[in-house]
Amino acid sequence: MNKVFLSCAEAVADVPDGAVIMIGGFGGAGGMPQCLIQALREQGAKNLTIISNTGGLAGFGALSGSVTITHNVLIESGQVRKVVASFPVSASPSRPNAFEVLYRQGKVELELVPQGTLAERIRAGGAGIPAFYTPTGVGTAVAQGKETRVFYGQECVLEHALKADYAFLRANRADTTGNLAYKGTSRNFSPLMATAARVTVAEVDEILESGCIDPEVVATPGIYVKRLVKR
Amino acid sequence: MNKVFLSCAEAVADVPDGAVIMIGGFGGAGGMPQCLIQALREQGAKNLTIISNTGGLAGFGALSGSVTITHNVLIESGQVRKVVASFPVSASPSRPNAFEVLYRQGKVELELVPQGTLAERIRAGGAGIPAFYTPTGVGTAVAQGKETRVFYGQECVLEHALKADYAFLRANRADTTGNLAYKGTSRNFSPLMATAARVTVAEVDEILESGCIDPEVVATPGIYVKRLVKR
Amino acid sequence: MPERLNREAIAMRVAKELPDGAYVNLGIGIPTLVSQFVPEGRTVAYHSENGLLRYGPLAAPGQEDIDLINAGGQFLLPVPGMAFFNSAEAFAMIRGGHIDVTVLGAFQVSERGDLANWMLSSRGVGNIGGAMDLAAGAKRVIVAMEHTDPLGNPKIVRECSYPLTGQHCVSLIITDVAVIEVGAAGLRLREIAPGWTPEAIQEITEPRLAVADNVKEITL
Amino acid sequence: MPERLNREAIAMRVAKELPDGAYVNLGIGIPTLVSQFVPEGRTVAYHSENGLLRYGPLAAPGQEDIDLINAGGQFLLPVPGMAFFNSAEAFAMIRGGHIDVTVLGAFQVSERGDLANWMLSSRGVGNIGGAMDLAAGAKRVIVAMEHTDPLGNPKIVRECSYPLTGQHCVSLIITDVAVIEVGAAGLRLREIAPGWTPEAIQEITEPRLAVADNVKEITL
Repeated sequence: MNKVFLSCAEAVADVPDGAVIMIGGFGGAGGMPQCLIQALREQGAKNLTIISNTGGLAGFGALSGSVTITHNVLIESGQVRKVVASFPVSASPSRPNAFEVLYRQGKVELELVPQGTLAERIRAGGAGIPAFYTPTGVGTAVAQGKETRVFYGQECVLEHALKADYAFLRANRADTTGNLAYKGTSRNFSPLMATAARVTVAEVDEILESGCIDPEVVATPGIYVKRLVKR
Repeated sequence: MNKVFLSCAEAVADVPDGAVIMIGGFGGAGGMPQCLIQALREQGAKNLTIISNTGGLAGFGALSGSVTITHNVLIESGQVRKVVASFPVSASPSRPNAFEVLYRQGKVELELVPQGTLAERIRAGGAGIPAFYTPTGVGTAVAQGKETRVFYGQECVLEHALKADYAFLRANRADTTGNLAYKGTSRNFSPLMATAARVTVAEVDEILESGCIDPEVVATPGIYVKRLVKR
Repeated sequence: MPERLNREAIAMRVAKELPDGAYVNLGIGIPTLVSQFVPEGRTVAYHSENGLLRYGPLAAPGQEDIDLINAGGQFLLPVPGMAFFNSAEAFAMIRGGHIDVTVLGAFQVSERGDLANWMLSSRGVGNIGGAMDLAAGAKRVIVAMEHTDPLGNPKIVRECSYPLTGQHCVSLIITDVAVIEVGAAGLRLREIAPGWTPEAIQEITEPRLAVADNVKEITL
Repeated sequence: MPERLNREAIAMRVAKELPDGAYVNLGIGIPTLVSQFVPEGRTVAYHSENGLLRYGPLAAPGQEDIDLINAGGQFLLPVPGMAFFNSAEAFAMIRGGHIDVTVLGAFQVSERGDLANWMLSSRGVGNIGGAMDLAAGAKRVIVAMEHTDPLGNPKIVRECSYPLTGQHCVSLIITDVAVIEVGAAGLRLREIAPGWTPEAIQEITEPRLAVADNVKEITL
């Protein structure tokens, strides 16, 4: 059961038009699967749904002088039909990202989700929990049209699990069984997305022999990872 | 904000009669807060509700010749009114544990919960999720009287969060900010229970200076831990 | 009556059902024996619901570590590629459909694949442990058991009389005399132990068994 | 008109609200400035919703590490006692009521403590990020903002006209001219900036302010 792919191109080759893809990372360079995204841009699949914390930002958390490739490039190229995110647009209205421009033109849809609800819905998708109640968002636009219910005196809204065809992640290192370890704040959504996709693809700095990651540090056990590629 | 207590007796001194207490560990020696349990037995609080994987077993996962103190001793001493567990009785009917004996006498109540539902209900309690749907247990005794609902063609049962007044855990090591690290399979329920109790008390092998646990290995961040005691 | 397979032989037959690369959870009893019989050339990763993925063989006396046990409380040896996690994560793997196969013991299995394995009605109280989660969540549930109970009563029944662990969850039943598939149309006898006939197996089975065209002898 | 406090001064006043040992999440903008003004002798642990508990000051140019940022995308320095975790865990801390105080910016706050801080209606699309979770989950929500918008309109209003972040969630409003408590009976003016009168503050505040008996000057 070899999980190691030799190139990002090979690892994303079978992504079909219409696929639902989770993309890890918080927004900036840390945790962003830049090589897989670039490969998917070149591969050209269309009508994609992207589930990610942001709608694709260019300069978030960027080192000065560096360029981070994010799903922004997939939106620019017109490959994306729908975005599910908590932070879809740039912080500054005067510098709209590709998502905002296309959204205003009606060329891309948005499902806006509070960040904690987004994380929990992805976790639920991976954990076989079809739906849960949360107090987040009650009385706001994100609860419109959703079922609400009072528990212990607190009004809550019913939220449903999110799943995907693919998850693209960046981790710090992997072993050949697919175990992943992350670094610092670059963990964020990736371990959750790894559980919620049919095919999880991890772009990593190093692929080590089985047993070279401390079993206490593994944040994504190999059961969730189908493909590994060294960036 | 000193979290370090000098003795288990001091760390459990304020447990009132009627308290709801989560007890970590899977059943045997690993992860079982043996010193805190012993201290609670001596402290004498009554009418307790114990939430734990088992109903208190004596010899589970025991090294030959060793004795493991479990909440079995609190049940024997009549301090427990109710047990919430997935594995309440001994594997062998011919050697009933204290729980089974008292249960047959009507002296202790049982809420029997599938193990994964127990873990998820405790996690939900700590994560502010009041209730969730799960396919586990549908059509069985544990779903009786509970609301069910079909999601994506699969019947699911609504389960509610569990919370507690205290959580008693054993971890491998702590730092003075309350960060905890566990060893191997002794992690199990403890990181979940740490999040779901008003007062979490950890019995640890070592208390280190802040910064002496790799931040990637911390499985219970210090925000969840109120009291530390070296065993 | 012809001979029945012993527990090890049942486990050997089960082991052939585990595909290369599968993630597998083994229940207590006969299922625990399965890991030692996996055919050469196949790598199977074992999951234990107390928070462990991949583990080695049982530890011999003197090698035990209280921090490395399986869900049955047995001491294990470490193995490269292990990962540890908490119980919520362990059951997320099960409930989320990430476990390819679970092998469970049973008191009874119904013709619709209902499973009863957590409580003998006579005891009045029992242990569920992870069985209901495994029954509901694993992609494939294989039951490994004796074909009849100690009194000779069928354990494969029309309706379970013992409390259920899960509904319509069992895919395959491997006993000491037969391999039986559970399908939408009911039970189908696929393999029989040496010396047994389909008729003899039907006699100790409550629901009607359809006999597969290519029914064959169990080989190990 | 008398002078207003600058952003740093607002942050200094907010800092006095953070008790020793508190776990605190700071939003983007003025709230981010709060950490540098915590009174001596108090230890506050900061939480960042991208998966971090406890962090040091901002990293200077040349010290940046892409794997150590806050939720605003700023680079941080490490500090002893840090812990890293995933986003579900980060929000379990928030939603589960483990964060003692969050300090957030706002476009508007209503007299019932409704908060609007995620979208200017004119833009038509906006970022929620972690704000709704913090509004619903933190034990105490403090708003730090200018008292009026750039056009001089009150930001403390009877009903928010901008889309809501949360209902009845704000406990305390700290602006460049006042400290105002949100209670069941409405808003209560507790402190005023030097040179200001309760009347002058009422004039730039839409709902009626009750004036505390012991109303006093803001000190930093």
